[in-house]
Amino acid sequence: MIVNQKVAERERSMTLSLGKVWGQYSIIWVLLGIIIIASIFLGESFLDIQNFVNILRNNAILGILALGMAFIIISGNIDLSIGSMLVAVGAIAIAITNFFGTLFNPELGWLAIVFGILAALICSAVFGALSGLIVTKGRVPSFIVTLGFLSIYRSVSMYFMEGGGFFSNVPAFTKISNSNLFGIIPLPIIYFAIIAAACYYIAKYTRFGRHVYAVGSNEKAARLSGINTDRVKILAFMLMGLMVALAVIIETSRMNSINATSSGQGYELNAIAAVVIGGVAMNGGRGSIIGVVFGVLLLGVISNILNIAGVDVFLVNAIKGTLVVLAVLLQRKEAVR
Amino acid sequence: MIVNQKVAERERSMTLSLGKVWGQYSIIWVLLGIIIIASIFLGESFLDIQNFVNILRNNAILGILALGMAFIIISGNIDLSIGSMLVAVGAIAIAITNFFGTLFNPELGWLAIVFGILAALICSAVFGALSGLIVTKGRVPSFIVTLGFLSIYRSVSMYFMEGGGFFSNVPAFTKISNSNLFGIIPLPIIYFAIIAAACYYIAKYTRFGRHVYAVGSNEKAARLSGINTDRVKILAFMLMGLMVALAVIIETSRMNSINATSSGQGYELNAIAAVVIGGVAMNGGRGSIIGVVFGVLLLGVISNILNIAGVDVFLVNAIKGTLVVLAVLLQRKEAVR
Amino acid sequence: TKDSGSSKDLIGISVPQAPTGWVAAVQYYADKTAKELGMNYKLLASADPNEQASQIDDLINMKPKIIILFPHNDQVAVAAQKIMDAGITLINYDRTINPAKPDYYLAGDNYGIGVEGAKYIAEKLGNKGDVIINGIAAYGDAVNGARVKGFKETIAKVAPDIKIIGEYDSPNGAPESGLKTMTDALQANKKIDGVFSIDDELSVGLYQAIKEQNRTDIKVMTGGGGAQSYFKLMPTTDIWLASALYSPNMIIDCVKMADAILKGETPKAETIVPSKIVDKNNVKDYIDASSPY
Amino acid sequence: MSEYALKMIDIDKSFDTVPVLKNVSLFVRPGEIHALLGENGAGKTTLMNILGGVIEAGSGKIEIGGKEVSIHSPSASQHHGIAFIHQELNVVNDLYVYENMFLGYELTNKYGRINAKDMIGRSREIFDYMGVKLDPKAMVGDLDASYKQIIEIAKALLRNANIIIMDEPTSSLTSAEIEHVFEIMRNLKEKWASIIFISHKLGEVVEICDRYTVLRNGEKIIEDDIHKPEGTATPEMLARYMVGRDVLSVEVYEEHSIGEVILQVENLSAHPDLKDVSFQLRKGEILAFTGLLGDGRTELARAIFGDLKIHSGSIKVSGKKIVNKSPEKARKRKFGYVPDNRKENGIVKDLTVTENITLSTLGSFKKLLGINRKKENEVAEGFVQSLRIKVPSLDSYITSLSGGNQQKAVLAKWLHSKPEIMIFANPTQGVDVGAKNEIYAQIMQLAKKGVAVMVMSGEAQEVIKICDRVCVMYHGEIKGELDRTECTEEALMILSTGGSLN
Ligand SMILES: Nc1ncnc2c1ncn2[C@@H]1O[C@H](COP(=O)(O)OP(=O)(O)OP(=O)(O)O)[C@@H](O)[C@H]1O
Ligand SMILES: Nc1ncnc2c1ncn2[C@@H]1O[C@H](COP(=O)(O)OP(=O)(O)OP(=O)(O)O)[C@@H](O)[C@H]1O
Ligand SMILES: [Mg+2]
Ligand SMILES: [Mg+2]
Repeated sequence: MIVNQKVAERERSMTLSLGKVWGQYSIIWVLLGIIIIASIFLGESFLDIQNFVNILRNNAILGILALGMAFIIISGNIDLSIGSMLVAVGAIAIAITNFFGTLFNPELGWLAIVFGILAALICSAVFGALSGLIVTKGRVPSFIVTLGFLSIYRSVSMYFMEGGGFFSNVPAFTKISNSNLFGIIPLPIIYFAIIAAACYYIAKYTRFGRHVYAVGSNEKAARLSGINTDRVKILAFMLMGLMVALAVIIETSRMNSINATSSGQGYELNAIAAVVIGGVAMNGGRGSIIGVVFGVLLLGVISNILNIAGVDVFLVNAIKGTLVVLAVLLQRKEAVR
Repeated sequence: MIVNQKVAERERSMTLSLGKVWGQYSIIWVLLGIIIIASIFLGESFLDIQNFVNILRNNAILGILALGMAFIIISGNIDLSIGSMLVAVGAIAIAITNFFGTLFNPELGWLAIVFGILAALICSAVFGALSGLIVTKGRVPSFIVTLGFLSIYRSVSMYFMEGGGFFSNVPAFTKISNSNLFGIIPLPIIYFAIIAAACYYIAKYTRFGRHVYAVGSNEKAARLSGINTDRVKILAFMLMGLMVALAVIIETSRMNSINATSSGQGYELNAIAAVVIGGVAMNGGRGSIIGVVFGVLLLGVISNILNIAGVDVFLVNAIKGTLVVLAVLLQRKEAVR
Repeated sequence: TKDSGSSKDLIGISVPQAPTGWVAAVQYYADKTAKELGMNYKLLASADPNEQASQIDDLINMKPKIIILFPHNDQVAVAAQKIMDAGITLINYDRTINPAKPDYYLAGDNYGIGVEGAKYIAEKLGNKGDVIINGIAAYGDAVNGARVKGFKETIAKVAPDIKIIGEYDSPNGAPESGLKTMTDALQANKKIDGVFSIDDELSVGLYQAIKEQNRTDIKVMTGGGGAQSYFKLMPTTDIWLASALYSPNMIIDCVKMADAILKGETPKAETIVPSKIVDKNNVKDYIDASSPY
Repeated sequence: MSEYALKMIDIDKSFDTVPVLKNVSLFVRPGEIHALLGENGAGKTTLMNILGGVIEAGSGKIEIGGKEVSIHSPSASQHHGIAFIHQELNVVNDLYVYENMFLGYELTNKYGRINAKDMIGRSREIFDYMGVKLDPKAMVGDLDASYKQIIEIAKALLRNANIIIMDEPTSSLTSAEIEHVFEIMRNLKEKWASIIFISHKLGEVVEICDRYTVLRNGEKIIEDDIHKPEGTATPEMLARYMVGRDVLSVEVYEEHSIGEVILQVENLSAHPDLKDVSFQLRKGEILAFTGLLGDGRTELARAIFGDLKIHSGSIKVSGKKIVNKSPEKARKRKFGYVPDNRKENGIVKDLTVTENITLSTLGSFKKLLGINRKKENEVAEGFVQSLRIKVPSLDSYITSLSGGNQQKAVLAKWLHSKPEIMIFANPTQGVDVGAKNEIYAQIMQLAKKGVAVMVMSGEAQEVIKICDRVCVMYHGEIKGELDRTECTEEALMILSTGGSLN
């Protein structure tokens, strides 16, 4: 009884801590600031429901990848391979879907798609586990392992796709991404929302989530607390893999295809950028899923603004780079622990 | 393998530690192994003095960048901007050289070149200092800061160079790289050797070098020891900048030009890969310059072998990636501290 | 300025981001021409097909009259179809968007670059000898793949005695990349008669390697695109350096086409600009000191 | 020349509006050893952090040698002649011992080249002087906590400082080394240096200090001489000032029944520092392991808990041979381990107090697919009360706790895991006198419930207080075994220095 009372008291003290809210979510203010400024300068071509829908839809894929990357980075690792893993997994998804698509009669197109999706999920989990195993059991830094896989997935995809692309033959496949809920909300936005909620739950309310933070913050102490740190890291890589599969299903469906050379280029850097902008520490141990979601939105809004403003095509990246650095600079910094 | 691990744990003294020699320099054995295997399979088209000269010359630029990157990573940071910084600095060097080249009479071409080189060194030191300042005083992770500058330098260079290239008009400029010592050793190899020796000395025998390790290993302890940790990091970024200037002088001289779009693409990842293959810890605090030099050579030799062997163009990167990961996997791992 | 009230109509231009001088030149000329014509335009560059699809969404939302699309590759077809579905006129530049059918199509001939290169090499080598291929797989199927295919198929047809003794790949089109790859390629092949390269800037590096290694066996080398830095080399050497022209300023015609459409004209629905060979015999007609590319 | 070498006047400090120092003043004379005392969380470290430039005071002023100074950084503090031995180890694991010793003060030749030889020589001198066998060229990361603490002390001694802050310098040392440290302190005193000495070992305080200042809840309670005409201060008296009531007289050992053998270690060799160790542990037994620096205690604990690879020998639990391949396996076999060096091995700095306490036992907070956070907080609150952990709130980061309170949180983590075999390495490191007794009581509780307990401790007092039996280790071997009844400080000393009884 007394205990409960005390707990309640202390919980209250948590919610009231202004410093904490501002610290964790100062990115929201930065984002709001940017939106307000953009609204003033760009007017309704920016401040338009359809435009915000576009921003969300266009960044759903990056967002899903960033969510997976958040777990990787919080656990103290990095994954540079996701852009090309996405190509490999996408190719597998389409190949399997097409294979069963020609095998079954047309009404069973959805079943072919289900097989394609399952294949993507399984392969990507295996790919993730492979990276995780080499990182943990082989004690090779994740930077090098995944840099290697970056080359490997891309290169092998190019080999099998002969440098070109795979296109889906099953008509229903494009429906996955190119449909709207209630006729207005594109499905990718819904997917992103659901996945973000799931990641939030995993990070905050599951053992695995807690272990990811512990391993990233102090691996030695985590190990001595009886945590199987290798398993946690491998699971994080597998989760990243699953996110790649989900992202690529959305992407291939949107484009009805995947291309060996041009798809997925630079996705890893964008995902990492979103994660770090969202306040996750590059050294691991610290960060929140909510922050990451806002990091994604911030990047998306900045791109969108620059597109609408029609900045000089050679300068646009300079401005984007500057805005990104400024956005992080403006955020309140947590004290070093 | 296991035996060596035990040895490493037992030996607390640096000089006698067998495990340590193997740990720091096991990359040499891996490199030797690769060279021997390649010699057997490729014969004299690989095992040829000229080929080794080529490898060294072709990797001098990467090598110089990797040396700078080593200090950055040991200090606990990362610099993704070097590839595009190289373009910006190269453009400045050529522009200044050309400017003075047309101002002076032809005999004074060398003076124009000196001015060009000085401009490159000064600009790159300033660029480095700028990254360092934002990282330290602004407390923005170096990953984000330098990712921003990666966009900024490239984009601004494209703007000023209109997406094209700059060519040097001062004939002597190409001499810097395209001359041989004693008629056989290309100068870039000499430059790389001198710079590597200097870096070795800095890392090992100067206070700055020692402080770089301390800051990367335990920043708080370093600060509590009275070290100005911000200054150490800023200096590391400036040193990286200087290395970029030296690299770009060699590169622009070799090609007699610099190109806004294609020059320097991916140099940052290659430099980081060389550094990590060379045994530097991604989290900072650990690594040796000798290791980095061998990391550069290992990457260079692998590329060379794959080109000479004439591997399928689509698969070459897969094999390269696999070999890189294997090379690191085979190295003896130091115990985690 | 020189408009007819139509200048208020927005033109969207979507291009890939420039990993190469050639694409950068497309951006440059598109921007320049649109400015000169006093158009109201938005020029957007994208890093990958998915981003291009996103930018197309952004553009459609701005309600332009015409979109000029220089796609990454066929993948952009779904997005391109959306443009036309939204009632916007689509001008497709250079690379195809199968299976979508654009309103207008203007392109160079990537396959033709390979064909012209093969014919040139066959002629200079008298239909026999050993050649190597230098490609850039990262440029993708639409560019690299088509050019290499054109070369191989043509060689097999016109000069079956020419042997392809090696195929090399550079990570990108930078001369430095070509230089490194070629150094190793020369090391691996002690006698080479001809070199087929898919890109002029790459060829600049290939040539540098040949010079550095003091090789005299190579008689002919091609390129593709039309880079001034490569043109400048042509008259300076005995090696037959050639470029299969594929000018980035074809985009100028595209932009002009858009202007014409706004003015109510109906241009030709499909234009394929054939590839032309430039070598030391005719290069002075193509040297343009003011071109950035 | 001022009467005081150092004056800290009316220092205030709050964290997030919670005041931790209220108008505290500290006056230290030249050539004195001044004890700064107080319960866990009283504010001692905070006060010293202000002096050391680690954090800034809310208000108040500092005078050194009669002149007011402002200290905004550790380097500024060092410029004023202050050396600081921190409570938590702050060594650079990736540098050699001698490099750590001279960090920021490297010796160079006139061209700026680092002079390793001189630094190694000077380090060796000081280690000889302190009587420790430590190679200056050892990699610090390979050393265990006691050696790291020696390095911190030696490093401060090298600086020729006027004012030396020692924040619990002896918490992981054993009596022999402590004696050496005291000797050095006395020498420094002769040279007119001032030392601020923080310790929870009040016996030491009375032995070495001249004056003392006591803080309670961030307020200064008293400042006085240790030796006064009317008599010398006693530990009991100091403890009363700290806590506000009597504590020391409590007898902690309680009789309890000892069951059958649960753990059998036979001829265990692991690290080069651990050779051929055999012993048996019974249910409900408290078996202590003691010895001097480098005796292999830590290695023994780590080997049993699966954190160190075993070379030879065997471990049996209830007669069955087991191999703990990892700490995870050990935890699942109902082993528990409170490690030493809590900063590196014990706490997870980015987790909250609750999260640290429940880290090993998350499996027991199941709710649907996840964790029952409410239940977690209840358990943590239970420990906060029973161990009297002083916390700003349960979801404060663990690093916002004082050292002793962090230690209690680490203990709580393992107490909650309900182990059958519990290993404590230096369990009361940095814990104040009152709380020590509570921790001993907890250990007694465990024993009474039949848990087999191993306590690795270098503190003879502690061993004598709680153990049923003690194994004395020397250079990686068990040198002798004493029953509770035979266990005296003298006997322990003889065995742990390599001698034998009778
Ligand atoms: N309820 C859960 N929620 C989230 N993650 C979980 C959950 N249960 C387990 N995990 C994760 O999956 C991993 C494997 O789970 P498992 O049940 O095997 O753990 P364990 O180490 O065996 O724990 P226990 O000692 O309770 O059996 C754990 O390390 C943890 O990270
Ligand atoms: N960073 C922080 N944020 C919030 N509160 C803090 C912080 N650091 C210390 N405190 C609080 O300040 C109080 C004093 O802590 P301090 O470390 O000075 O205690 P101490 O006297 O050194 O205790 P110990 O004997 O346990 O080392 C404690 O209650 C602690 O919780
Ligand atoms: Mg303290
Ligand atoms: Mg289990």
